[in-house]
Amino acid sequence: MNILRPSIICTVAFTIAGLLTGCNKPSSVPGAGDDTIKVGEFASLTGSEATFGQSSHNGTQLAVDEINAAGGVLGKKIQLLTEDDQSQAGQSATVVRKLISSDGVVAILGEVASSRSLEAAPICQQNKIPMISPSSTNPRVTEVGDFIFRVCFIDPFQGTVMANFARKTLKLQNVAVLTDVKSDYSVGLAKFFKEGFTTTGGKIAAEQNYSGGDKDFNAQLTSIKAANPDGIFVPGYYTEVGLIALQAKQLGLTIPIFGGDGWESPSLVQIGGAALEGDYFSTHFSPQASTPAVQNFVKKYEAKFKDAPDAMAALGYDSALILADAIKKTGSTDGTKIRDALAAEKDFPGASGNITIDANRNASKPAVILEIKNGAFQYVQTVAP
Amino acid sequence: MNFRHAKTFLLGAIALGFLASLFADRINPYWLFIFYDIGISIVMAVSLNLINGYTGQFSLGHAGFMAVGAYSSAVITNQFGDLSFLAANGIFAVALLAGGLAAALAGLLVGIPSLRLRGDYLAIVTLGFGEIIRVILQNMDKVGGARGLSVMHGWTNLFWTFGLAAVTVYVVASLVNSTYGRGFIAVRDDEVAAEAMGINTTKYKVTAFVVGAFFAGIAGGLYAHSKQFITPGGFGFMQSIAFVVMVILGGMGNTIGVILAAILLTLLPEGLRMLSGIEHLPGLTAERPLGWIGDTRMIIYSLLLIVLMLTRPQGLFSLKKSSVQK
Amino acid sequence: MTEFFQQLINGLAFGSILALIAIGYTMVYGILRFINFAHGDVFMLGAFAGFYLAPKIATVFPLPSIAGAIAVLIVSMLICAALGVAIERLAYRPLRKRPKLTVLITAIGVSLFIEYAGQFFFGAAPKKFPDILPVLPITKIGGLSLNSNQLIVLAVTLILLVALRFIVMKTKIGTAMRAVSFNPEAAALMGVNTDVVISFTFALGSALAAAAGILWAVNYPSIDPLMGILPGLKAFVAAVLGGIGNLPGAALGGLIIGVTETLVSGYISSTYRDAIAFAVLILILLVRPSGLLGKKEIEKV
Amino acid sequence: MLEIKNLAVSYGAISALHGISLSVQAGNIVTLIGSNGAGKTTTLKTISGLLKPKSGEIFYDGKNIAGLPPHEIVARGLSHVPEGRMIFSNLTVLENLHMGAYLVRDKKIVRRELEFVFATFPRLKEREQQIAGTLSGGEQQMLAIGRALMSQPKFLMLDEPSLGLAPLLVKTIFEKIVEINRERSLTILLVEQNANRALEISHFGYVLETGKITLSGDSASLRQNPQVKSAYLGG
Amino acid sequence: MSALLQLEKTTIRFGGLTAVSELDLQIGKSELVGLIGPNGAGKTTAFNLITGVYQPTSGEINFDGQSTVGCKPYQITKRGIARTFQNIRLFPSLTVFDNVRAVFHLHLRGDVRHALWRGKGYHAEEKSVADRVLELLEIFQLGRFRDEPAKSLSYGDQRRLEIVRALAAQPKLLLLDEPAAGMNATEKVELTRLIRFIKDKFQISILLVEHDMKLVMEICERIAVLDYGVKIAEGKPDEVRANPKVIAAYLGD
Repeated sequence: MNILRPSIICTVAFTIAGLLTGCNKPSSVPGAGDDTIKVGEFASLTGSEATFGQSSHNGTQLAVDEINAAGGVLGKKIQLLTEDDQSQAGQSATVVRKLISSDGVVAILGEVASSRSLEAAPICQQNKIPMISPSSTNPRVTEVGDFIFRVCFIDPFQGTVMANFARKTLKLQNVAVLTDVKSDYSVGLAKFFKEGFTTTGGKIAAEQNYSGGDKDFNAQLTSIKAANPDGIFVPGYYTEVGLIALQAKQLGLTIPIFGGDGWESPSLVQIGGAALEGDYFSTHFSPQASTPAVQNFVKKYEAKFKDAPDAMAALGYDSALILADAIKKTGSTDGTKIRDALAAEKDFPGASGNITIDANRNASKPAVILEIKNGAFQYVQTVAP
Repeated sequence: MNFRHAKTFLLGAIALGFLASLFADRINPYWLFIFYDIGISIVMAVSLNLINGYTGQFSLGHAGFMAVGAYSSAVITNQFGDLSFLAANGIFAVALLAGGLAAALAGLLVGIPSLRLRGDYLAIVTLGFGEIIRVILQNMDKVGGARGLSVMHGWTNLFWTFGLAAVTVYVVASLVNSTYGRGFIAVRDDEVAAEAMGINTTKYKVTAFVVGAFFAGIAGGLYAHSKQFITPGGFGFMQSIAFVVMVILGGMGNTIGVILAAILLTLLPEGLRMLSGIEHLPGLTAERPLGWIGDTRMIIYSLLLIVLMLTRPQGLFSLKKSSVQK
Repeated sequence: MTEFFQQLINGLAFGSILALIAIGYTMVYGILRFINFAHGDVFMLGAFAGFYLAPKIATVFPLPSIAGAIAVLIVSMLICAALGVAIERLAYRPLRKRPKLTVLITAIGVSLFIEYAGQFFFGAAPKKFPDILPVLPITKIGGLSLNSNQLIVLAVTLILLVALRFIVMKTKIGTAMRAVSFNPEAAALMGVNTDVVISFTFALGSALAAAAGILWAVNYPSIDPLMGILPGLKAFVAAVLGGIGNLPGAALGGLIIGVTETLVSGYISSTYRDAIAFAVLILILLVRPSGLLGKKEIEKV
Repeated sequence: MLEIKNLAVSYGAISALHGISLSVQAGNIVTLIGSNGAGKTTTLKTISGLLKPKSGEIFYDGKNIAGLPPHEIVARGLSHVPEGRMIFSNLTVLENLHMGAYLVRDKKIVRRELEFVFATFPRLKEREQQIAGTLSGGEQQMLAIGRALMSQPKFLMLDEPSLGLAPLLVKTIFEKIVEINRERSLTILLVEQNANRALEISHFGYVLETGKITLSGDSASLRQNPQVKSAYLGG
Repeated sequence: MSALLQLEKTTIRFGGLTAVSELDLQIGKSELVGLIGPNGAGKTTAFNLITGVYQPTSGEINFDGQSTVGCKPYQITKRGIARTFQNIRLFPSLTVFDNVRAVFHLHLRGDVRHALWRGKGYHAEEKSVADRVLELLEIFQLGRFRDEPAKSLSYGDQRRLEIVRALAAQPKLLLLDEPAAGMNATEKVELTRLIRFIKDKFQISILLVEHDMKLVMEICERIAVLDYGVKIAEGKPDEVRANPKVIAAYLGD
């Protein structure tokens, strides 16, 4: 008799489905007739990457609150619908479909992790809903189609920036690379750094790997020490970098460690402490930068969340701001029109620097290199794209 | 119900799936893809039930087989560009089959230690195999490594998901409900006695693993062509455990219960999501009175799981009669 | 050679923490025959207990200090012991007579609950674990960098293992634990209150997990609500490797996993580090199907 | 000493005992005979608290002990040697005996009891440090009885002490039971398949059939009862 | 006449312990042989050697003219040796009917493909299996329990079902391991009748391990006595009963 059941279940399911399609039709005209403009956000609010997802979400929420406090866009308030994808593969496709087809959002913001952005991007593209990723740096994300944007720079740019910095400013010859193989971001950034570093005559002395979530890096660091490099490139997230720096110092490794924007977070120095002194990383903005956009953001974020913002928060904030700006400019909530407006954004003053959307829908903006000095981030130099 | 008509039901279910797929574009895509998830969960849970429920071998690596199927089929279909309706479905069928076979091969590999190991030891080894598969994929640059693999074609549809779910149920139920298949349950009930009664326990255990893995591979293919993007991290041991939960909540060795549990557990998080999205409640004017559910959705989910097990430990849908039906 | 010894010390320090967690798995398994999936999360709670307690304890014993560190350790152990007992009573005891798989699912539920609730209440971002131990300068012996934390981890683990062995082998409740693990019904007929013994086992296992959590946090001072998953999984592997239900086996398994992982990722490739523990496990189980020290259960036919 | 009134026990929906009543006088050996599945073991397990009764009362020394947990019942002086012996095969013989004295706090008493057990079963003394699992079946049975004696019981329940033992050993075990009963004036409730032997050494007997007491009387008369003879004595 | 089963100097050691030592034993066609001895004498071990659960350390076991050494239990069962267990080992969650049916896979012509395709041949075969199972159950008065799970049967019925299940393998030799354990006098009389009936109706050989001397003496044609793994006596029931070695080791006075 259990053969019979699936067919019954199918029948019932399809009946329900039929009903659902009926119910959902009215809202499928994006944002129309309402006094709000619905914007969807998908983020890893729980699960293994929740710390990044929550930061990014905080930034986004801050921007939306700010916009609404200033009277909203096109005379309407922005309603931010946030869905959690639990840092799980497969979930972002589901939630983005829900946001688009059940909630009828006009645009999508998200995700931090490139793999989850890549899952959602084809859906947004098919539905002609613009999607802005705050901080997915993998080049493939925006290659999905002309509705997919991002407000961060991409791995090849950042990789090259750090390679040049290591070669020219730090004058390094032999560098070890310690990659988080679980993270697409880390793997991508490592790849472009290695390319950049070797083409300028540097040598990769050792390559070691870890998995995000690891806490013990002694084995890798001991091997790195044995290879005797003059610097270590760690294209990872701050969640591990602090511990890596600590353990490196404990093993007697005194060479500089440097990495990318994944480092940027107040927790980095809290955990790594003195072990990080004299280390470098590239990122989007310097909190000391005097631009009003940056100052305004840092002040408001600290007031609201009682914590200093990290890069993910700044990018989340910018993704919402630039979307609102595009909607304002085009005067419409139509997906295609928003897309066109986004593609035309130039020198938009964001918390993560001035953003210009290039032909490939990536943010073209300068990278800032910071040094960790006396437990704070010190500005070193700006590298234009 | 007389099992004699099994084949009729199978064909009926497939035909129905086909009919439904013709109307797919009238279904809200969000729900449509949830149906795909349900179909995939059914294939996974029912095939795992053959290993865990009927044969009594405790496998914690089912998502690993799914990964093998997902990657194999995706690598095949990614070789092709846009195809006509018929060609696309033809290629898809071949790719799914290939994914299933690749996973079955992996199942054979895992099945071999099952000959020597029992209970928790077997469980941890299957878990280990699942993790090893994940780590290998993570380091295979050809399929994108940790960066994941984009699957070009979204060929999964209602016909394939529910047709294959029906086939899985048919195969597992047919296997078990035959004189030959009573051997599976005999192995579960008492391995020593089964061996003494002339049942080649080795063959049965390996068969269960191979058949179970085959369908997990097919489910992987369906998954890959529904999500269109796969990463090794999506097939970790927490995923395997999610399927084990379905089997146990449905009642070990109870196919109907397991199907219902697969549906329930796929819908539950979405249901909580919907609740939190309700904007107005009668009598309340607050904008999202249930918004807190959104923040605590997974806490509620895990609490529900505990409460369900405490109140219905024999499985949610276990029937009074023996869990093994005639 | 220096590098090798350095790696060996790294591996032993890492492995001894795994051993402490593995013992909790093995003790619960020995007595109830089920895998307490939430054990890794109790380990996490141990570290967080230390995190929230340290400022309070600092008002009595200034931190960092040895007395303060011991106080943090003991109080966290007590808190987690109570938590372990509570988990057993609420989630596992009602299912005592049910198939072990049912309890396993409940344990998974408890594990998810602790993880999600942890993310909700503690926040997902990693926190800096306070310095509770005075940091000694790094000693160098012939190129070897000996860091005081690693040595302390080794020493504390050793002390706890000896204490545990004494409790299990020499005390009355220890004998009762062994009796209950062999046959709860017969133990009850001897006048043993099995519920008390089971609670005690959970208390002991959870206290060790808490100690592991504190040692871990001292050594790797970044804690987050999901920090228990990976060490929990590896400790579980270690427990099975040593022969689940066998206390020295769990300790041995922890050390083996720690050392092999470190050596293989140091010398062969760190790429496959996560897979190594499992590969070692599968190889050993194929040769010894009941683990290294596990007794082969000859089934009476 | 022990008085059971209308005791009913069930396993889920299946009823195992439908209201039995029996009493055991101090100093007596009382035997409970009946076919397999009649409820003999269930009766003992319910008295010792391993099973919870559905209804009915168990009076021991005038107090109702029905439904108390096993450890409290042991504390009152009832000891149960379970079917299949259930010794702790992972512990040594000595540790097994010490487990028997789990509730005895006075070390002196433990030592005294230990001497008595060793005197009764000299074989156990020889094997003091041996892991109990390596003992032979007969020795294990001795250990099980010795272990039960360590708790200083006033009332001893024995479940099938002769099960699976060779005829030679069965004889020894029964002799020891009589010896213990006489020397320690211990009240004994005996469940036995070997009805012949059991009735030989006991003072009083009950016949249990599918959860009901069908016959009772002093052992001598039961042995003469034609019904008992044909059903249980193979006469 | 060549014996159906022949053990020649069969020995098995576990670590240092010799559980069965140089055992010689023969069972002829349609013969009913008893194997007795004190606990731990090696009777069940001998059973496990014959059925392939253990492999002999040295010595030979021949069944029906061929060695069984190195064969797995299921292969030996296929060749015609079926057994029951000291502590009943049914398939507890399967019904009475299915307990017996599971064994019938030995006599199936089709395999997995058959079960999956469910063609005409499959249904015909399943029908004939069902008929044969029911016939067997009826012979042993278990027909009315056919749809009950085996675990819900009474002790005596479970014992009987285990024997029926063994017979479903259509053995030439049936091994019964303490079938009377836990039975009262009436049930033992019943069992005696049942064993005789099986031997006559199915024309098979039976090897019986049993403690109940009355039962063993009554039905066995020949008895072998084991003590500490060594055969100390063999012969007709009366000879064995009178053997002083047997009295000393086992029977007592």
